[in-house]
Amino acid sequence: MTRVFVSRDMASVALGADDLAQAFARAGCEVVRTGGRGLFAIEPLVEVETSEGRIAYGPVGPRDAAAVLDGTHANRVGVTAEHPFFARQQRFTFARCGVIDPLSLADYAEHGGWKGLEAAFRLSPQEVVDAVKASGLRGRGGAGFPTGIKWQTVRDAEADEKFIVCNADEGDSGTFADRMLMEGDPYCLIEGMAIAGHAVGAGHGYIYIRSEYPFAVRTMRDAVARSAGRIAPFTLEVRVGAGAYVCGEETALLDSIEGKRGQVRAKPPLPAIEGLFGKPTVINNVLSLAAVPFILSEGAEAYAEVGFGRSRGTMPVQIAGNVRNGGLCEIGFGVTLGELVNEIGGGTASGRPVRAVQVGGPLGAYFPPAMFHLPFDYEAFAAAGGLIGHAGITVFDDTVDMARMARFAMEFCAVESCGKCTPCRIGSTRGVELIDRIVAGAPRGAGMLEIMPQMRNARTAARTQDEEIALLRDLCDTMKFGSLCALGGFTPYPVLSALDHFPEDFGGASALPEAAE
Amino acid sequence: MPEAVTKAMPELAEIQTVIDRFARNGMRGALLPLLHALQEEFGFVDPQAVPLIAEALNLSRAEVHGVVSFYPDFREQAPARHVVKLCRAESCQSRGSAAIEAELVRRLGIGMGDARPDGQVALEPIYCLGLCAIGPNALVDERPVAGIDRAAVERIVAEVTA
Amino acid sequence: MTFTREKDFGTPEAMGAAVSLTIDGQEVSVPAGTSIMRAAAMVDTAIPKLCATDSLESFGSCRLCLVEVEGRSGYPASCTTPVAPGMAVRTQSDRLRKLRRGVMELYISDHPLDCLTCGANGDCELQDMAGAVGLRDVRFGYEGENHLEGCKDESNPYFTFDPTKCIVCSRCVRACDETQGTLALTVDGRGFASGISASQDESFLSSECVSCGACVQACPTSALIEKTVIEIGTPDRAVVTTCAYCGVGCTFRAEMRGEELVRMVPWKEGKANHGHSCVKGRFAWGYAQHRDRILNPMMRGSVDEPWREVSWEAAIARVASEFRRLQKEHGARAIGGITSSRCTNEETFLVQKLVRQGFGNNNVDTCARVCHSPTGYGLKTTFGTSAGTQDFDSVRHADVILVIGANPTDGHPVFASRMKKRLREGAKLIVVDPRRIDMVRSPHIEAAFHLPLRPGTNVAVLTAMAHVIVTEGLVNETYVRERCDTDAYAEWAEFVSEPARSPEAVEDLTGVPAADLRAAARLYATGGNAAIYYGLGVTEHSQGSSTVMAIANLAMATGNVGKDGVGVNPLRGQNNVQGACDMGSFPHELSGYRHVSDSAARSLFERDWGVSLDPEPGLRIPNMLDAATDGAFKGIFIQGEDILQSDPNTTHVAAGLAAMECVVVQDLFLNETANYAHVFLPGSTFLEKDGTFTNAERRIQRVRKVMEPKNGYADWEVVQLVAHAMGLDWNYTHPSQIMDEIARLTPTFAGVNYAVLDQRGSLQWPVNAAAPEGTPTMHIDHFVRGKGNFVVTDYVPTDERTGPRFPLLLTTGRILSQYNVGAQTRRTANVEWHEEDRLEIHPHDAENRGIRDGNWVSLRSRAGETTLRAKITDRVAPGVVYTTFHHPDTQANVITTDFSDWATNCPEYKVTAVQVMPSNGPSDWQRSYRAQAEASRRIEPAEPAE
Amino acid sequence: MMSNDQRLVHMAGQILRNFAAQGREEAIAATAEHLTLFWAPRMKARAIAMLEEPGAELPEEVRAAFAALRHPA
Repeated sequence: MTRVFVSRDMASVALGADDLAQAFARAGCEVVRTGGRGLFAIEPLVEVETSEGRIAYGPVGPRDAAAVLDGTHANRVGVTAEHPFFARQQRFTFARCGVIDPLSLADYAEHGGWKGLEAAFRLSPQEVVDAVKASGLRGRGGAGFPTGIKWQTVRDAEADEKFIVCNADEGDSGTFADRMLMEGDPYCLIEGMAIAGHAVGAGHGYIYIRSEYPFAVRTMRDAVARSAGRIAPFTLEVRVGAGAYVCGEETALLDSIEGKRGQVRAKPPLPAIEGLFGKPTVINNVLSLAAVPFILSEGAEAYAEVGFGRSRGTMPVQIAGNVRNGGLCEIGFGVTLGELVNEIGGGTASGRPVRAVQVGGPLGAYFPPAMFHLPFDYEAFAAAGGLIGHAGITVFDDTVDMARMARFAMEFCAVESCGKCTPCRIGSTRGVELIDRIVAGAPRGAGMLEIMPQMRNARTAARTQDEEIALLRDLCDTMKFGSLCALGGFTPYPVLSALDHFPEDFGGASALPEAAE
Repeated sequence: MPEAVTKAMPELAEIQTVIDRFARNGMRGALLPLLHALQEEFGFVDPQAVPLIAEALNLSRAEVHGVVSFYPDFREQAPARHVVKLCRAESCQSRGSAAIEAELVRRLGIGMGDARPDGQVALEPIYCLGLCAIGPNALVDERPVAGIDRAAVERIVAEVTA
Repeated sequence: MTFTREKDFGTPEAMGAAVSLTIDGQEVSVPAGTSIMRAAAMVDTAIPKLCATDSLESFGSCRLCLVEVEGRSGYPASCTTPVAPGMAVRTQSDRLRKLRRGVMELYISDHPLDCLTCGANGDCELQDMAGAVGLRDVRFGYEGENHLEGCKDESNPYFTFDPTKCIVCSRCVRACDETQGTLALTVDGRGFASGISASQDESFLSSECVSCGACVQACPTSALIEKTVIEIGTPDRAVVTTCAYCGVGCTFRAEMRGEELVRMVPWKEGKANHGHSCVKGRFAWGYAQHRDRILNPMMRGSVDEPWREVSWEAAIARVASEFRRLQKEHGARAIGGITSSRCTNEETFLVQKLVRQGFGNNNVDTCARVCHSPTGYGLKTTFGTSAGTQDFDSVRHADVILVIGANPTDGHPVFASRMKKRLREGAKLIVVDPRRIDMVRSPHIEAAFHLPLRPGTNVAVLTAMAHVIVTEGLVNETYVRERCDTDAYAEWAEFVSEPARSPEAVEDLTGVPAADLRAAARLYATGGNAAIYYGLGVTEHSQGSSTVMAIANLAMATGNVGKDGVGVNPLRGQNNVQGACDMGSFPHELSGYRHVSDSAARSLFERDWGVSLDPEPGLRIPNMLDAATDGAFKGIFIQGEDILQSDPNTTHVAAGLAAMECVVVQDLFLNETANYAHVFLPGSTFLEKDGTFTNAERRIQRVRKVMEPKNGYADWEVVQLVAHAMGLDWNYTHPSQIMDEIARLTPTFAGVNYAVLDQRGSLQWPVNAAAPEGTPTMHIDHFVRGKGNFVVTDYVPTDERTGPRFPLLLTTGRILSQYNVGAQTRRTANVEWHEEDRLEIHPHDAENRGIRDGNWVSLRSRAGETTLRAKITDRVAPGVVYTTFHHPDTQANVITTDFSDWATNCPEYKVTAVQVMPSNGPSDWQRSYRAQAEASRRIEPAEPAE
Repeated sequence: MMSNDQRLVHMAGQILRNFAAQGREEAIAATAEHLTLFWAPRMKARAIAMLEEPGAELPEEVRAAFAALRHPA
């Protein structure tokens, strides 16, 4: 019986992979459902097991089964790993994703699974922490804080109870690596968490997954149940978010697990000292934790060898939006933005010129092609007024209206603000109103109140467009430096970068003539 | 409608049954899982359930209300029979979701965030499904749909208004 | 004292080792853990703030308090950033000014602009901060999205909530969570739509709010504001004084505008309450101005006549001549007096002095007779002194808290909040109570064990706990050996070890499952610092004194006396119960708990007062009433006490009073006892006089005159007038002189005087040469009596028994919003929470009798019958019913019997066998009583002035 | 309802019962001491008087305790 492999990843399913799988089953094949390979342009994808390895076809539909099975289908990709999109990659974390049946413990073990955990158990907890430190692994959630140092803090904290929390509340548009890993290789994350538990002395862990990822929730729950014996006495629990983006902020996430409103806590205390239920807590992103089994099984040096500057190892970059070869590209730090967008991504899907890319989700800056020389590296992006964030790149072609995108950034902040701090709570709403006026070219005149004779101190003259833009910059300043967390604090990045790099979209803001009067 | 009506007023005893499952298992921070369970069972979190939840988890009613009102997922009214959640985030915008949104609004005759008065269908915003290179994307009654074009809009509208 | 706002340091005090840093170049040294904001405030550098206040944990939401720290990027919030050694902080710079102004611009873009007509004008932090940051322009304008459409909630009788004025700083929510522990408030929604919600977006009155006022106090704007401030205006002066409600003894700033009291605000420096309050002390002071207050003396020939208003001179002369006449005709011991636990120490001292020096006998008693007299007996016998062992702050260090026969959330709410805070931090709780009180389970509080015993079986339960502790080897033997009388211990240990005292043996009797009792005993003995708090559910039994001693035995056996976090702590009912007892109000004791037969003590007084004192104990209240019905007791002076309503077996009390020839009542109102009075002397409120109260932690605190007495004289002055009329040579011109006399004559008060009290705020007795600053914790190195005395506490059942005619057990208690017999609280808007007493009855018992919720029922005992409405609830066990005693219409004490504590005659309020049946309305007794009460309240105006 | 005399006897009996665990003689002595310390002269006088009254129904231990009282001043 021919074995074929069809992804069960949510993206593949959204593109029709379930129908495809059924068609092959009807054609008498043994269908193995894997995770996603990570290149959407060739989805729905089917791989046929042959003596030369797995031969991929895609995109293909349910009616293409016969042609695929007799090898005549036009969309023959060949050996999947040899596809140029994959050939350049260094898959440390995503090595198994798309290859194995995500829930098969046998598959996982056959493909190098649990080796990291076994290695960890042979080491003392401190040695495990030291290995993670030596690997140079930095938090993949966006802040880039060294993971080993965080673990050390938790390890050193005295407490009757500690926790490992996985932040799987990946809400940034343009990112999907966490989702793919959880759907495609859940045991890898579980193994990483178990290693963390061993290293810091935590007995229980939580995986907090956003509710927008129902497939990941199901897969992780199933995987946690099946692997319980393998990671005992460490235990794990899946918790599901409820539509609040801000819960991706680590302290809001902890409050949410505790059953509270997902409001951001002031730091200090750090979660590593006083985290979940007031106990020392490792809170790491999915990709950080999933990188750990490789570090333990292959050695810290193998991981640290790759990379650029202080950014060591690989980064699963997600190329998204209006792009031809959208997908997941795990690659060492240092690759340039231009290489990612144009060479690996293949330019826009629409075929029109790239006008802007947003790096790092809704709180990331917009960059024009003029900045495509930037190397993918935490420090380089920070220096350029942006951030890598969760390494999502959203590509826009030249039809994009950047003032509209700036407005959207403020709107998104207003929609998702937890409401705790003032700059974010009120500032985002004022930002939307202000950009609307700027875009309409209709600066604010004196309001009903301001023109009342009683209001002696109020200015009655209308504002100028310049003044409105200056106010927008001041508002961004207040939000950036005044906000409690990154939601309010980073919303100015997309707004200001749009304003800086694309002033022409803000109604002639680039060359403001003096008011005529 | 009869179904929607019964759904709109789940018996308190039924609510209590669901609550008891959580109150008994001693789960820490059980409020969100419990609210999810209630919503899964009844489609929404009835405000009448709040005192029962508060009692079971030893919280104040205010706390439970604060949590229910914080999270967009939790509804206090029965949902429409069909729900289309269209992604409004940047990646989908870069692939033309604004036009798709306008089309859906026009074809369904309701605004974004609204439900049709007869309870047949609601159009809700969602921010990112993690399918960011194949948008515009939506969840149609929890089923993911990618690459929505005008033809897909027709199919979706037909499905949810049938 | 002029009006100054209390300094707000922004964040709570920290306790760490000293850390040095500079703030704007100024060197400062503060405890580690202190926030930058607090450190700055300590050197009088005010950093702008809105969400921070030093009564609440830092929150970091307003973002006005940003500062610059050398070597750190960004602008950390000074409220949430702790100091670090060598840190260099700048609180002012152009950048900071710009950022703060930017934040303020946002606030004001969504705020009404009606400052001048706003209730908080001049007392608004938002207004202050707009000034402080130099806001001059709101460039966003005022026409963006806003919250100006919100509706004002005026449901609470004392304060309003105006959401349009709300800046969503969450101070109210945090105050409700952290300070009060009710968690009645939340933020509704999120983002720009965030708003404050009481419970499920309800009116404050219908929500879980208990109206403690913490939210109002925390609010920086007028979103939450006292209605009196809106009506009267902001205060212009403040006087610090002590609350006259329960035994917690909260200190308040009475904030005045001219001669009008605007509001009572809990004082942050108050050592008992640390700035917290409850609905009574905070808001229910309106009775002081109530139209029912009697402001002129009145007399009448017989109790059937209407009252006649007379001059002070006439009234005082009548009292003196009548008392002298009665003594002449019936002997020196034919009259007596009752002091009040609501009056000041000085006033109480004077009343007992009047009796001892002036009447020449020891017939003085106090309302503590009916509440905590067993505490006096029990703790004196075991420890050597009649008072609780700890201060309230001690609860911060308790690991196990045992609450028995007390309902702190209702009776002692401000202390309950402290206790709940400690429980939320992880301390374990054991509740021994027939009723499922709120402490058993309420948001975030859950007792590890609730032992729902049958009323009247305290001793059996406590002795069974002792049985477990002794037989399972959990006794702290070192402590017992070093600190206690080992012979007494051995005898006691043998007694409690007998199988008959085991939890299993008494299970049927007490109704407490043996396994729970054993586990609770183990927890108490082994859970770390264990503290016992108890109330009238312990004392008001025929075994009240035994129960107190059983408690003391447990504490000694486990080594839980003599340090922080442990102890035996009676929660005193009234504001000055402790003080009234300290002042020698009992017929057998002189001030400082010295028996009248102690000739050395007596001679001290005799020298000072120039008389010889009776060495024989006088009559207790019930004995006085008995003697009256025998015709041997003829006259009584009752100050601030309503024995007809508060004492048991009302018909017996009425008979006793009716048999006397001269009943003098001094009170604010024509109370129930006054129905039997011949002379009525108007009393003054705590706002109208100087003096001191002593709270449940032995803390002596000043009561300060806020306004002139409306009746013309403070109560101590009235007693002095009576003394003069009886020929005594008293020359007090100020209560401080009375305190000086108390100090002179009472060793435990030796170091107390007003100057020290004013300087230190308060003092816990003993205050003497050995402890000039007072004694927060007692019995540290040794017990006051030397060795701790274990007392065998045999369980002797009450004579009150259930049977076919009276199958249920009634127990009584109180409720948060009302106080004692309700004389004060019923004359305030607090009645909105509790307008009548209701009978709690278990669903099974109600079902058996065909009673539905809200039905009128008759409640009958061997002593009498009353009617009230039923409340069906499983808070009480089957076979037990419960009611409060706040309303004279109900007269719960018609039902209670005259059984009492064996050692002190403290009435057995907590156990009465009753029957409950459906009823149509008031009982005959209630009807006739009401008619008589109305008749006896007729007042004829004073004779026209000549 | 008890008469005042009955009440005195009842109270004394109650005190006796609470000291009973110490043994009969000790209980009587302790009760007598308690009455000495806490009862008013009038009550003590009445108790002593009852010892002589043929109609008074005094349980044996109460009688013993009353008998141990000294006449107050």
